Amino acid sequence: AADKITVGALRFTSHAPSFIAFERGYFAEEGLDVTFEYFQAAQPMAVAIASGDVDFGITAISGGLINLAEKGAIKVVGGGLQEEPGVDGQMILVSKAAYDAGVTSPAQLKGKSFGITQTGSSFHYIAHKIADKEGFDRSELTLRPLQKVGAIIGALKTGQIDAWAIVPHIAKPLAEGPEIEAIGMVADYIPAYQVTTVFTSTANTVDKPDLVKRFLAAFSKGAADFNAALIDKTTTEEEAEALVQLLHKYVNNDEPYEKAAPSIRSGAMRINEGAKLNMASIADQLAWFQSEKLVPATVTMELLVDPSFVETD
Amino acid sequence: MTSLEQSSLDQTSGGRAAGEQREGLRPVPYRGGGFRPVPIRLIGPFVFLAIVALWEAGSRSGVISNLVLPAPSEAFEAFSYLVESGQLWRHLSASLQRLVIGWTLGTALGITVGLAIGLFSLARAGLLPLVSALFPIPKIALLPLFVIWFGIGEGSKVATILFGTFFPTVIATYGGVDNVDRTLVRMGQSFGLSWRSIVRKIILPGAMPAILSGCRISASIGIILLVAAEMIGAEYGVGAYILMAGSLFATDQLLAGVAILSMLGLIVSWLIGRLERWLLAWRG
Amino acid sequence: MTSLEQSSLDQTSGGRAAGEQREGLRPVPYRGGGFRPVPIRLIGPFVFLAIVALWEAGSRSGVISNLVLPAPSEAFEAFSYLVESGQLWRHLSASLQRLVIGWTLGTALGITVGLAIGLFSLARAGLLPLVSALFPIPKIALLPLFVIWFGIGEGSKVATILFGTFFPTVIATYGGVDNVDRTLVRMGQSFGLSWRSIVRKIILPGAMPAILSGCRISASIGIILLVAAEMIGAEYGVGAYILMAGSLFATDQLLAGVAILSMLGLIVSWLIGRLERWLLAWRG
Amino acid sequence: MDLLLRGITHRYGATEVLNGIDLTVSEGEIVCIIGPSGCGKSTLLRFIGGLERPDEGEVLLSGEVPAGSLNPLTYVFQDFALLPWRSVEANVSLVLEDHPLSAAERETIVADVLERTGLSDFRKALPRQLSGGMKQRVAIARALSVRPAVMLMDEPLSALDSQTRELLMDDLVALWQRERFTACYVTHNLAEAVRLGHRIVVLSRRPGRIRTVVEIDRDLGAREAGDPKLDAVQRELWQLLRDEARAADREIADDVA
Amino acid sequence: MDLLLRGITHRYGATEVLNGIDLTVSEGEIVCIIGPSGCGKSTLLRFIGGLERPDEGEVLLSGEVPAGSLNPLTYVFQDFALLPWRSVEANVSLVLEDHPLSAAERETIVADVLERTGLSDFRKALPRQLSGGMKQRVAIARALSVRPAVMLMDEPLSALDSQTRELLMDDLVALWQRERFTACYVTHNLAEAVRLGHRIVVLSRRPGRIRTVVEIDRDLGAREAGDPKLDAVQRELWQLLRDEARAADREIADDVA
Ligand SMILES: Nc1ncnc2c1ncn2[C@@H]1O[C@H](COP(=O)(O)OP(=O)(O)OP(=O)(O)O)[C@@H](O)[C@H]1O
Ligand SMILES: Nc1ncnc2c1ncn2[C@@H]1O[C@H](COP(=O)(O)OP(=O)(O)OP(=O)(O)O)[C@@H](O)[C@H]1O
Ligand SMILES: [Mg+2]
Ligand SMILES: [Mg+2]
Repeated sequence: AADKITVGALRFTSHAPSFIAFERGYFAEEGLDVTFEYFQAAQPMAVAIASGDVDFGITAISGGLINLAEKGAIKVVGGGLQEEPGVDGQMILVSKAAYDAGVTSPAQLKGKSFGITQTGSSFHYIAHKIADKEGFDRSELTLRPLQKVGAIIGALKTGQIDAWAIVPHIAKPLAEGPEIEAIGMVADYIPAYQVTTVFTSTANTVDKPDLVKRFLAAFSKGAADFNAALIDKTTTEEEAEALVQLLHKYVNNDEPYEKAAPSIRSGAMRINEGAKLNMASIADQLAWFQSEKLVPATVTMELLVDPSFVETD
Repeated sequence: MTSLEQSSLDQTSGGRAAGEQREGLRPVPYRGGGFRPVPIRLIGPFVFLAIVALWEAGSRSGVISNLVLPAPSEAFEAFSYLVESGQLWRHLSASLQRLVIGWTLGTALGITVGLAIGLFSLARAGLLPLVSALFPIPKIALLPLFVIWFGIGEGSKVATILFGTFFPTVIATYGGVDNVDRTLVRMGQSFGLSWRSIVRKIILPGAMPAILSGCRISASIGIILLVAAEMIGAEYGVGAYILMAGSLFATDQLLAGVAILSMLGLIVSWLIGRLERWLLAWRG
Repeated sequence: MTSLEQSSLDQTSGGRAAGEQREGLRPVPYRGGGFRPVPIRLIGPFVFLAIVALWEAGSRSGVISNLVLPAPSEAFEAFSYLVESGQLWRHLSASLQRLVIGWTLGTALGITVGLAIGLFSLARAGLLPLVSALFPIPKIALLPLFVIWFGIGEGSKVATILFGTFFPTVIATYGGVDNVDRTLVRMGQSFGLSWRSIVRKIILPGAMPAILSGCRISASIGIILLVAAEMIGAEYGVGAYILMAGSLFATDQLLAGVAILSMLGLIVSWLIGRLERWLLAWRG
Repeated sequence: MDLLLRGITHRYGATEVLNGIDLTVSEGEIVCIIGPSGCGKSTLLRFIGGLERPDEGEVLLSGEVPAGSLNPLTYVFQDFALLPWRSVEANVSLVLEDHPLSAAERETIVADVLERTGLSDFRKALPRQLSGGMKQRVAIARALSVRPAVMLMDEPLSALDSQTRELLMDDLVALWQRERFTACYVTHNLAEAVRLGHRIVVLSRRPGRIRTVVEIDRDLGAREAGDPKLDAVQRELWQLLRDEARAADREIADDVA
Repeated sequence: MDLLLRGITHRYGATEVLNGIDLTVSEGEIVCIIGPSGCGKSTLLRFIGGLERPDEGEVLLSGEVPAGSLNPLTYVFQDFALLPWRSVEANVSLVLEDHPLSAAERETIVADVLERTGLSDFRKALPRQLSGGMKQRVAIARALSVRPAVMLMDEPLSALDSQTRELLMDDLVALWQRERFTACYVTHNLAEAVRLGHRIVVLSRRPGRIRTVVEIDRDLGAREAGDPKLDAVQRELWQLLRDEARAADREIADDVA
C-alpha cells in the first residue's frame, strides 16, 4: 500500500510543484498517498513538522525554522524557489510618497522604514542585505513588523512605511497601481538567493530516508513541469494553460479564473531542478541570523541541513 | 375622643376639610420622574440604518475612500457571494463545531473546578491562585506552544477555545457558589439533608444564575477566540476567512466575516437568554 | 399565672429543670459547619512551587522534551537576560505607555457613554444596540483596518487597547447606573436636589462599585490586547517581544514574556484593589 | 400650611390602585393612613409629595409656606434612604447643599438637628455602623433640617425590630410635642396608628378607597400603653381590617410580577 | 422529649456572646426567648439545633424521640429559607426526599401538612408569588412535615408586616391547640412573647445571661388582646428591657463589621 504522508502547503505559486505532483500522479507513482495541510503562514508549518502533524514543508528559512532545527526537530533536505538572473524575482517596492521624496533606488533607503512580517522572517534578511550592499548601517533601516502581508500592503499603500520587498506575483500588480512604485530587484542584492527550501522532521531523515527520497523525486517532477511551462516556456501554450488551470484549483481559487490566471503566470519563479540546494546561500542566511542574535550561535549547518538527499552546490 | 362608631357613620368623608372652600390653593409641584430610561421603539434599528445609509452614501460619493472602509453594499456583496457559493456553510460549520466542542468542554471543566473551589478549602487554597495567574494570559501568545501540544488539527483550535472559556467559567461558578444564601444551606443541614442533596438541590440551583451569566461571557470569549484559534492551519472557518481576507486586504470580505461573528454572538446570546428564561423561570 | 415579681426572685435559675437529674440524657447531634471554604495559608505558594519543581525536574530528566516546554530555569534565564541587558525596561515602558493611554481614554469614554446610556432614554435606545453589536467583534480581526485608520505608529496600538477597554466599561457603567437604588434617587428628588446634584452625589457614587469592577475587567483585557496591539509595527513592547519569541520559536523567551504579562496583570489588579479600598471604604 | 387631596384616582396598567380619595391634612396634625398590603398607601404618599402624578384628581396646598422652610413636603422613608458613602453629618448636609446657604449656616443647621435627635455623638459615623433605629433617626434629622411644613412618612418604623420601634415611637411623640410638626404617616401597624395619629384614615383593599376616618383627640403625650380606650379603638380597627388583611395575604402575585 | 441546656458559654473571637445559660424546655411548652439586639438569641438557637457548638456547656436531649419523628429538632427561620426555585409542595417535599419514604407516602405527608396550614390552594405556587405571611406558612408546613419533637423558631414573624403578624399569631395559637408542639421561640417582640409563651426567658445584653424567667400559665387560647394581666406582664418586661434596648440601639459597629 502507498505510504500516507501529509504535506504542508501555502496557497502560493511557490508550492506549485507539490500541487502538480499530486494532480499528475507523480506522488502516486512514488507510492505516496499525499494529503495537503494548508497554512496561512510559513512559521506554523515549521512547528507542525516539529510536532509531527506534517511530514514535509516548503518555506523560506526563518528564525523559527532554525530554532526548531537546533532543538533537533527538523532538517532542510532540498531547495525550492531560487532567485535567478533573467527570471522576474522578488521586487523592492516603495510608497508613492517615498518615491516622490526621492527614494528612486535602493541606495536612498538609508533612514527609511521597511516593512517585514516578523522578526527573523525572510523580509528581515532582505532588508539587511540591501543595507549591507548599499553600505549603510543595518540600524539605519527602521524595520516595521506587521505580521501579515496584507498589513504591509496597507501600510505601504498609505505611505506609513517607505519600502518593502516581495515576490513578483504580488509586487507586479501593486507596482502597476498608483500608490506604489518598484525601485529594484532583490536578486541584485542577494545573488542566487535560495528563497524557499524543502524540509522534513529529523525523524524522517533518520528512520525513513527512502520516503524523503521518493517525496523529493515526485516534487522534482512537478518542479520540472512548472519550469517548462511557465519559466522556460518550452511547452505549448495549451499545456501551459492546462497547468495554470490545474494550479487555479489551489491558488487564488476564490477569484474567477480570468482574474487569477495572469497573476499565477506573472508570479512564476524558478523552482530548483531536482530540488537542488544552494548551500552557500543557506550558510549566508544562517550567518546573518546568528549575527543578529536571533538564533543561538551553536547552530551549525549540519544541524540545519541534511545534504544527503539532493545535489548541492 | 371621637369613638369609632361615630366617625364610621361618615364613611365617605375624607375628613373635615374635603369640599371646603379655601383661598390660595395651588397644586403641589411635581418633582419626580426621570432616571429610568424607557425603551423607545424603532430608535435602535433607525440609528443602525442611518449609520449604514450615511456610510454607503459616503462611500459612493468618495468621501470615505474605499481603502479606509469598503461600502456596506460591498461587504454585503461579499457576504452574498459566500452564501451563494455555499462557502458560508462550510466556514460556519467548521467554526461552530470547534466552538461547540471547545465551549462545552471548557464550560464543563470550568463548572467542575469552580464547584471544587467553591466547596473545598483545599481546592480553593491550591487552585485559585493558579487560576488567577493563568486567566490573564493572552491565548494568542501561546499559539506556538499549542501547536506542539495539541497538533495543527482540530486539537489546537478546540484547545484554544477550551482554555479561553475554562477560566471565566471557573471564576463565575465559584463566585456563584460563594453567593448562595447560606441560610438556605443551614436550612438544609437543619433538616438533616445529606451533603450530596445540599450540593445538588441547594448549591447548584442557587449558583445557576451566576453560572449562566458566566456562560454568556465565555460564549462571547469563545467567538472572539475563533479568530485566534483559526490562525493555525485552518482551511475553513469564519476566523480563517477573516484572517485570509485580512492578509489579502480584502476589506469587504473582512467586514462580512466580522458581521458574521457579530451575528453569531447575537444568536448565541439569544440562545443563552432562552436557556436562562427556562432554567431560571423561578426568578419571574 | 405566676407574676413577674415572683419569678424575678429566681433570677439565676434557668427554669424548673436545670440541675435536675434525668435519665437517658444525650447531646444533640452536631450537623452544622462546612460549605464555607476557609483560607489555608501556604498551600497556594506550595502548589505553585511544587508545580515549578516538578516541571523543572521533568525538563532536566528529559521527560518533558525541550520542544514541548522549556524548563522554568530556561525561562528564568531569558528573563534575567532581559533584565540585565536593560531590554526589560524598554519593552515594559513601551507597553505601559500604550496601556496607560489606551486604557485611560477607553475608560473615560466608556464611563461617559455608559452614563449617557444609563441616564437618557434616547442614548439607551440609540447606542445600546450598537454597543452590543460591536462589543463581541474580535480586535485582531480589525487590525488591518486599524492600520489604515490609525497608522502603524502608536495610533493603532493605542486604538486597539482603547476599543478593547471602551465596551466593557460602557456595559459596566450603565449596569451600575441601572442598579443604583432608586429609592435614593427618589429621596434626592423629594428633597428638591438638582439633576446635576443627583447625578454627581447619588448616581455616580452608587455606580462606583460597578465602574471599578468594570475597570478591573478592562485592565485585564487591555493587558491581553497588548499582544494583538503590538502585532502592528511595534519594535518594543512586551507583546512584540512575545510575538518575536513565538515567530522564532524561542519558547524560553515566550514563557518569560507571558510571565511578565501575568505579573503585570497581578500588579494592575492589586492597584485597582487599593483604589477600591480607598473609594469604596464606606462599604467596610 | 394645609394639604388637600381631591378625588385622587389612579391606575397602573389594568389595575386600579386608588379610587376617589378626598382628604385634608391640617397644620400641626398627624394623619395616619392604614390599610391592607397593596392598597395604595405608598402610591398616595408619592402623589402628595409630587413624586408621581395621579391619573385623576389633584393634590393642593393652601396657606403660606412657613418662613424658612426649605422643602415644605419632606419624606421619611421606610428603608431610611441614607447614602451609604456619606457620614451622618454629610447625609444631613446633602439636602442643604443645593440651597443658597453659607457653609457656616449649613453647619449650624446640621449641628442643631443632630442635637435635637440625640445624634451629636454619631456625626462622623457611616450608616453601616449604625443600628436600624439610629439610621431612621438620621433620616428624621435630615428631614427636620429642611424645616418641612409637612412630613410624609411611609412606614418609617416597619424596618425596625419591635423594641427599637417602641423607642422611636417615644422619640417621635417627644419630637411632636416640641415641634408640633404636620405629618402624613403611612403604616400597617395599628398600635403605631393609635399611638401617633390625631386622625386615622382607613383604606379598603385595592382599589384603595377611604372606608372610614377615626379621630382620636387624646393628646399624644397622654397616650399610654394599656389605655383601655385606645385599646378599644385598635381592636375595632383590627375588626375592620382583619378580613381584608387576610385576603391581601392570600393573594398570588401573577407571573409577570 | 425534653431539652436541657447546661452552662452554655460562647465567644466569637474576643467578644463573649453568651454566658452560663441553663435552661430546660419541656414537652408541649413554648419557651420564648427575648432580649435586646445582639444578645445572642440566634446563637443560642443554633446551639440547640446542633448547627454550631458552644465553647462551654452542653445541649442535651432527654426522653424518647416521639415515634415517627423524622427530624426531632426542626427550625423555622426568620427569612423563611424557602428555595425560590421550588414550588410550595416541592419545598415541603425537599426535606422528605432524603428519608426512606415511598413517593406515595411523601405525597400523603405533603398533602396533609399543606391541608393543616391552609395551603392546599397554593401547592403549585412559587415562593415569589406569595406574600410574606404565606411564605412563613409554607415554612411552618415544611417544619411540620418532618414531625418535629421541638420547633426552633428564630423570630418567625419579624419579617412580616404587623397585620400579617397578627394573622399568623392566631394561626400559631390554633396550631398549638391542635398539636401541642414543643417550641423554643426567639423574638424581639414582647407582645408576641406574651401571646405565645408558656415561659418567657429574658436575656441580658451581650454577653447574654438569663436575667429572669417569667411563667404565664394562662391557656394560649384564652389570651385576648387587652387582657390587663398580660398587658401588665408586657409592660413590666418592657421596663426590664428598655434601657438595654436603648443601649443596644446606640452601639456603633466597629469598622471591621
Ligand atoms: N410603579 C408601579 N407600577 C406598577 N404597579 C405599581 C407601581 N407601584 C405600585 N404598584 C402596584 O400598586 C399597588 C399599590 O402599591 P403601593 O405600594 O402603593 O401599596 P401599599 O399600600 O403601600 O402596600 P404595602 O403595604 O405593601 O406597602 C400594588 O398592587 C403595587 O403592586
Ligand atoms: N458567626 C459569627 N461570627 C462572629 N460573630 C458573630 C457570629 N454570629 C453572631 N455573632 C455576633 O454575636 C452576637 C450575637 O449574635 P446573635 O445573632 O446571636 O444575636 P441576636 O440576639 O440573635 O440578635 P438579633 O436580635 O439582632 O437577631 C452579635 O454581636 C453578633 O455580631
Ligand atoms: Mg407601601
Ligand atoms: Mg437573631
